[in-house]
Amino acid sequence: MEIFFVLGSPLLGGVLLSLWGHRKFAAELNSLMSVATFAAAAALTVRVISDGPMITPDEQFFVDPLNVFLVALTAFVSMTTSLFSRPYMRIEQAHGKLTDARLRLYHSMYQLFSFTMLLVLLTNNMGILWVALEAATLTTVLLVSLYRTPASLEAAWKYFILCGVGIAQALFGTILLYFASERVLGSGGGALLWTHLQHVAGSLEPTVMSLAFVFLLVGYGTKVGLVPLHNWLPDAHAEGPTPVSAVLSGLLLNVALYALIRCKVLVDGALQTPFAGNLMMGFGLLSVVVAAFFLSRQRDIKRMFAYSSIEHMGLTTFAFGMGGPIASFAGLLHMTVHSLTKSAIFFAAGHAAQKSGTQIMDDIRGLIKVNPTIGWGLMLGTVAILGMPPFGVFASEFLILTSAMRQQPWATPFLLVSLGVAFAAIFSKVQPMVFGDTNAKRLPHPPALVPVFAHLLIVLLLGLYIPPYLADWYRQAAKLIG
Amino acid sequence: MIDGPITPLAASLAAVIAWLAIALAGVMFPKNLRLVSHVLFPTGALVALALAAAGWSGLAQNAETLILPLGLPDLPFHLRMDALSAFFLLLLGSVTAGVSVFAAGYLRRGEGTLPGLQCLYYHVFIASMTLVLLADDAYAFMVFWETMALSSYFLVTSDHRKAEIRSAGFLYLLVAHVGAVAILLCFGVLQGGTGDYTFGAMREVQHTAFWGGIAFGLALFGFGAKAGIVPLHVWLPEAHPAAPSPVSALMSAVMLKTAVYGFLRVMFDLLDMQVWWWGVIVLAAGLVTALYGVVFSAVQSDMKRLLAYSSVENIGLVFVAAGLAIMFRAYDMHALAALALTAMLYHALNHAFFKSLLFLATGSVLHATRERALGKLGGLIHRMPWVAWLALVGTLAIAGLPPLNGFVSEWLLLQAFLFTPGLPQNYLNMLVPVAAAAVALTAALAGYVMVKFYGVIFLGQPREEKLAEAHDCGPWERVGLVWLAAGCVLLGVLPVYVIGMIDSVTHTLLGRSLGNAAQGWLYLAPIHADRASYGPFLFLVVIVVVVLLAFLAVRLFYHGRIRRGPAWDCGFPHQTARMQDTAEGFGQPVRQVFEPFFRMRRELPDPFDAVPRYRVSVEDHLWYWLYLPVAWTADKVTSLVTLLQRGRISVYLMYSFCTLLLLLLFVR
Amino acid sequence: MLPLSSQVINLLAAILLLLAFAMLTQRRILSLINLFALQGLTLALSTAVVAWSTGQSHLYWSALVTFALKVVVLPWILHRLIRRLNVKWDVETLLNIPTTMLIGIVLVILAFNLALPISQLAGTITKSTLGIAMASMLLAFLMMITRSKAVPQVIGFLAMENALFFAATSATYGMPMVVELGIALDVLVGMIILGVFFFQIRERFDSLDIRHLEKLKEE
Amino acid sequence: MISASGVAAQITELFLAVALAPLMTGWVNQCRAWLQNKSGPGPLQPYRMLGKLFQKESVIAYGASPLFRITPYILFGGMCLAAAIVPTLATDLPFNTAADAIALVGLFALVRVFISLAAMDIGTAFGTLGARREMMIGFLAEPALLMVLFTASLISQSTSLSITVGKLLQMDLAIYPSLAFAGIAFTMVLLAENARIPIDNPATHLELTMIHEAMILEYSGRHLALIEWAASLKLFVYACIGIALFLPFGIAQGGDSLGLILALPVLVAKLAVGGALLAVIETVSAKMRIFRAPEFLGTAFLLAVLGMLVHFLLES
Repeated sequence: MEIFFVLGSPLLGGVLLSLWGHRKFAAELNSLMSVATFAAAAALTVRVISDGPMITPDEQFFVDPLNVFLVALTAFVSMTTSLFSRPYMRIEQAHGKLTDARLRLYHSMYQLFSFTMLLVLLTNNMGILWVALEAATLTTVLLVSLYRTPASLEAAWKYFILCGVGIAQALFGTILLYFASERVLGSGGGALLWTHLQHVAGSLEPTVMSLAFVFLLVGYGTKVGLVPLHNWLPDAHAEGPTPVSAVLSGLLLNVALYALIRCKVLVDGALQTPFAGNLMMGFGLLSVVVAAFFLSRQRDIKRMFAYSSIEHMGLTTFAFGMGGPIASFAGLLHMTVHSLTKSAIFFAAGHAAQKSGTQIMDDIRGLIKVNPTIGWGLMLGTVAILGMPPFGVFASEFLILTSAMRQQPWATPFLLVSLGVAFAAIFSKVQPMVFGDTNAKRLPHPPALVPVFAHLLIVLLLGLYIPPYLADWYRQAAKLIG
Repeated sequence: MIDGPITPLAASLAAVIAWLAIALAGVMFPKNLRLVSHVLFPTGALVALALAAAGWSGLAQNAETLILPLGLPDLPFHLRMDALSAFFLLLLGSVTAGVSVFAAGYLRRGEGTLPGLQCLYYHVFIASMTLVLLADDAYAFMVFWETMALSSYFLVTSDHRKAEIRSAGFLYLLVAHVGAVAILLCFGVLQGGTGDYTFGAMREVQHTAFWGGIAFGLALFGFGAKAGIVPLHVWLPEAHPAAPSPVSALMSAVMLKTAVYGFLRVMFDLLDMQVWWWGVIVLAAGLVTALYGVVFSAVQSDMKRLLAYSSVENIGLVFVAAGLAIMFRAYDMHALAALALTAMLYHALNHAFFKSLLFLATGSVLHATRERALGKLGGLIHRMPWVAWLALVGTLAIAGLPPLNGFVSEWLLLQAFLFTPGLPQNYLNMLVPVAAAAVALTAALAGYVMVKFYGVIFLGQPREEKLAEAHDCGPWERVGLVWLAAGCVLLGVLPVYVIGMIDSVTHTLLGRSLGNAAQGWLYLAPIHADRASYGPFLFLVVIVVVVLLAFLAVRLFYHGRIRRGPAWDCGFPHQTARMQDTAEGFGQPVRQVFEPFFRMRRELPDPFDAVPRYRVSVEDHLWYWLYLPVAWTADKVTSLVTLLQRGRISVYLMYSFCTLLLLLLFVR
Repeated sequence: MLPLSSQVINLLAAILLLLAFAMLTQRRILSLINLFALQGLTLALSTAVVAWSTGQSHLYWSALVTFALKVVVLPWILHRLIRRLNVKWDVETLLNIPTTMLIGIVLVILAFNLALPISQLAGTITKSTLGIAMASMLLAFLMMITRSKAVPQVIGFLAMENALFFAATSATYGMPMVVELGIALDVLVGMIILGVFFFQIRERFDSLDIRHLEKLKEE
Repeated sequence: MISASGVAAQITELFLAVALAPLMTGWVNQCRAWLQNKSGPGPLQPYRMLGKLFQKESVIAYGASPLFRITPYILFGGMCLAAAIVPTLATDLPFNTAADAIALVGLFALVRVFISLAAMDIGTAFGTLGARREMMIGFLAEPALLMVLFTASLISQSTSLSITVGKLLQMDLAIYPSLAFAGIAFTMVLLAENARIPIDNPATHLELTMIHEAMILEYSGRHLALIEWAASLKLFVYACIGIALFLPFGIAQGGDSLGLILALPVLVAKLAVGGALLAVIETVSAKMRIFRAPEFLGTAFLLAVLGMLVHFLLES
């Protein structure tokens, strides 16, 4: 029942806002629908806590430990982001960057986007999962190109083509998956239902499954932003409106990775070899190293943090590829804390950019003087994303690195180097932005900083104390992933 | 949580909580200087005293553990207090007490960060250091370790409007972070694939020689980066001058010691093996660091940089002792290992006291004169007698002169060297005397450096007019300085008691302790009274008595007439204060003798110059041999990587196409 | 001796591959669109044949959808776009045609090799066509890489979609209906969005040459 | 462990040292005069000078701090302590347990630091110049001295001087190459530490070349007297160290008072010869430029370390 509320409210919101998206109260409505979504998700979570995993009668939707916390996370972040985007977009409008029509588009697409992502997470059907992910791409394409500037159009175009092609590979992978499963489960709708596949994974045809995984990896990997399929990511993050960058980094990448993990489980079941894991480890490590080196040349603040997203997604992929209870646990934890921290950073960075009227980091100076809260938000967020305790990112990195040291020692030098390089790059850029003297001006509307510090607070808590039920989900999910 | 009498561990935990409370109070009233400086900091000092007491009592008893309901789900924070932690807690508490009192008088309005925030960072800093010493699992250790680094970073950059201070802070945090990652990986090795990160579990793991070596290397790198082992010392001379003086005092006196603690913890407690050549490596690293530090501090012309380099030197000596201890232990010569270890711990303690004393003294000088450059100071002994005379104690102590504390640890160290002929390794027997010689040279150079430091700052004539209105430090500062100076003297005069404390540490780590062969508190005789003995108290008494006798005799048989007159100007009446020997001049012999150490650029005056000018700049070779190449390489790699993102969509499509094909072939 | 239906399907598959090559080498944009429509037609036909020969009723529907979408709607949209944007130019490729052909041959060989073991497993009457589907997908991919104008690139994208459809029908008798509808919807929406895009790109860069879209990059 | 005879020996030794030290200096100067074909002032000259200086009032520069005034006493006290540590007449000295060879070196360092600080106190160019040079000599000479003592300690397995001497006395008369090395090194250190040619010229009046004299340029009257006395004590103590380490025979073992009485003439004889040798060395060698001094002392340091290595190689 809750499931339908979770899916319904953003859908409804999308419809409503496509009508009234340009009105005065549109922003409030947007936030309202997101809050409703989150409330439904919370109810769903509570339900799951009380009586375990569930599945709808028609078997089309299901909730298990792996997706329940992602649903909660997605709903939460999209809620906070909508809260943040209320003043942010007002300021953008005041700066004359947006017309009413575009604002309407923005609001409705925002809702639809969160709908598609929740659909990806909740659906039981691998085909629908693909469809929803493609839809998510389409909505975000419109969001990225919102400003209609040449740069944003270019970014959106690249985003569309690259992800479209990628996702097409994923479709081929899905077809092969269906081809393999159909011979076990018989044709028809049942053959793509995860709940069924999961049980027969052992008897799926290995050769087909390995081939399928290659296509799925290339497909979904493009959306995760694994090097060398990542090229769309920095452009899209840098040119879209900040709330969109926040949800792209914080949610879309996670969701794509979620799809990839689902596939990995099946392939592992079929092959009984570390084939999939090795591929993921390779791509993950490559992404970490390359992204780390990309960081040091950046001039645009959002672009830089986009690369840092690639780095962290790579780390997470590496963790999942490594497998084992600790590593998978760490991977899930890292997904959570990264999406929270990174979106918080984007909020702060967005306001910082608005304050100094540019995204070029050399022109952003001394935030801590003009607006201490923004400055501290950015500083703390950066410190957190760089893996400094007591923030949660450190907890997951701790687990990943320490278990890598004994499971995959060959990888640790690369990780050591790239973490060092990333630290040097990001911190040397952020420090002068936060500290020092400045020449920034006031904003027409008060900035929204509650989301920033709410996120950072949660991340801080996760670094010091992980509530038992959350830990249980992580453990069960880790067991599921293997 | 605890029942019955308050255990030392509980007490120190309470101290931590109290500090955090103080920190929060500071945040509540960030602008209220009087509250912060006259209430919060003194309270913090009292808490520090309590912590020292807790450490003291913790030394006696055997290990005690506690588990906090925080941390990772399978890994709550484990705390444990054994003699080793207790000893370092004692160090931390006793030094911090002095520094906090000093800071109470030191804080001024309108200097960088708000006093409340400084109070926050400061107390979080010392609280996290305490927790580092108490941590008993890898996760807790790392969390507190990095919190320590972070809070000290904010302290260093508390005057963040200056660009060089920002860059110093950045360099510091970068090195600290890289080192921390290395330590983390070291713990990854130590847990031995069991997935259990408590130290208790790590102690049980049996390591192969290979993994043991890796763990050792990572530990040396990680903790060395924090302690400032050459070539990872570069952040030290940048960060210490940048920080406010009480902070530099704490960083150099206590924070470096936490690195020493971590190294000891790993090498003597967690790692189940010792190999003799590890000892050689540590010894060599220590020697290089010590010489490097002292030689560089001799040529500095900024008083805080000079002290920072001297910290590098002292840490080097500490690691020399550690190397000896590892060697001895590898050959199961536990009594001698205990001797070396005692020397090491004793020197750590001494350094904590005199280095913080000197840093605080420079702080007072800085406040009185707004000058850090040695070339613009001088003659302050007349203007600020308190600071000058207390600093003299620190100077003599750090120069390793009897009967003060610096000498005791050097004495123990040299004794340890004299025993090395026992080693069953001819190469080592040959190598060790050379090492002893290097240590002796370092000690002598330290004397040189300290004469320069003290003489140029406090003696002679003031080199600038403005020094005339320099004022002596206030009551709070005096209390702090006196406390630390008294510590120096007591540690020097009553070594038997101190060694009594250290014995419990060596006993827990090695199962053997030094004891004191010559009974009684008067004489210190580590192995046997015939072997060597030292009675600093007697030493002091005799000197004082003879001096007094001489004085009285002169007064008795002759007279005490004094006439004041001008100094002998050698027939050149126009001498000014500027014509005194400068700091650079004083460093010149060292520049001459140790030329190859430095990267020097001289501008010699031309005989025909109207205004002849002699300029010399001394730099660190390592920047050019190590760090710049690294940066250059990183830049090259970056520009290679950048080729991936040239903006051409067809090329991007090509990437994914090729990836696909490659993978397909890979599947075949 | 194969049954008639599978002979027909193989024939259609061959035609599909031929069309893929033709699109790869086609210079003129209008005929490119026509080729695309033709490919759609082939696809619909083969789907229908499969439906007829196997009696899978839902395949009729998907054949119908395919026909509607890929033979009628999309070509029509494309034609209108061409007319509205009056882009009558010839297509210029980044890679000269013979090289492209050679690469294409290599791809086909690779695809066949990959598909071989799988087709052995397939119990469908259309098993041998999976290789062709994969080949034409790779060819479409190649076409997207080599074209320097926006519209041909999109057509390549759609051709890839076709290939996937063909794979779905040939390897398995079509995906579940709900999935097929979803996919169709996505393709349609994507197409419309692209249409909107074309106009915006045009008004910003007054050209549809994607080589104008190379500003965002790392120095 | 403290015996009455020990205390007696200790006290006699101390007073003997304080009393004889100026005589030693005078004797060396007298020998130098003879070697230079002069008729010297006689070996008792230093006593007369001390007396004169004590009579005079002492003139102190305006900028002088209390440190400047207490330094002479500390110097004197430190040197007395040194004299008490070194076994000159008997090995059974209760004070030896309080300070061993390392402490002795530390004591010399303490004295050196104080006099350098005092020299910098006034803030004249020469004072600082002297202090700088003195410290340079110091940081080169101190390790060398330490190494010399280490060599002896390695042979005798003890850093306590009296025990070392006792061991050396008991050992049958064998040739110790290590000690030969150490002996040469020690002589060089002695020359440097006592402001002797070739490092420094005690008789010079040219400010630019002097080291020790430059430091005490500002002192006068009783302070100067104490410093001079301390200087001659230093020379005396060094000579005694050399004797104790390299030709220890004649030093009373344990607490026998007869040995004590016998030891005195032997010591005087040794000192006389030693002083004469010193004078010879000073006469035949020329003062070297200040920046040759590091090479000179570096050689000494090297020889001392070589001595230790030789000990490991040949004697253990």
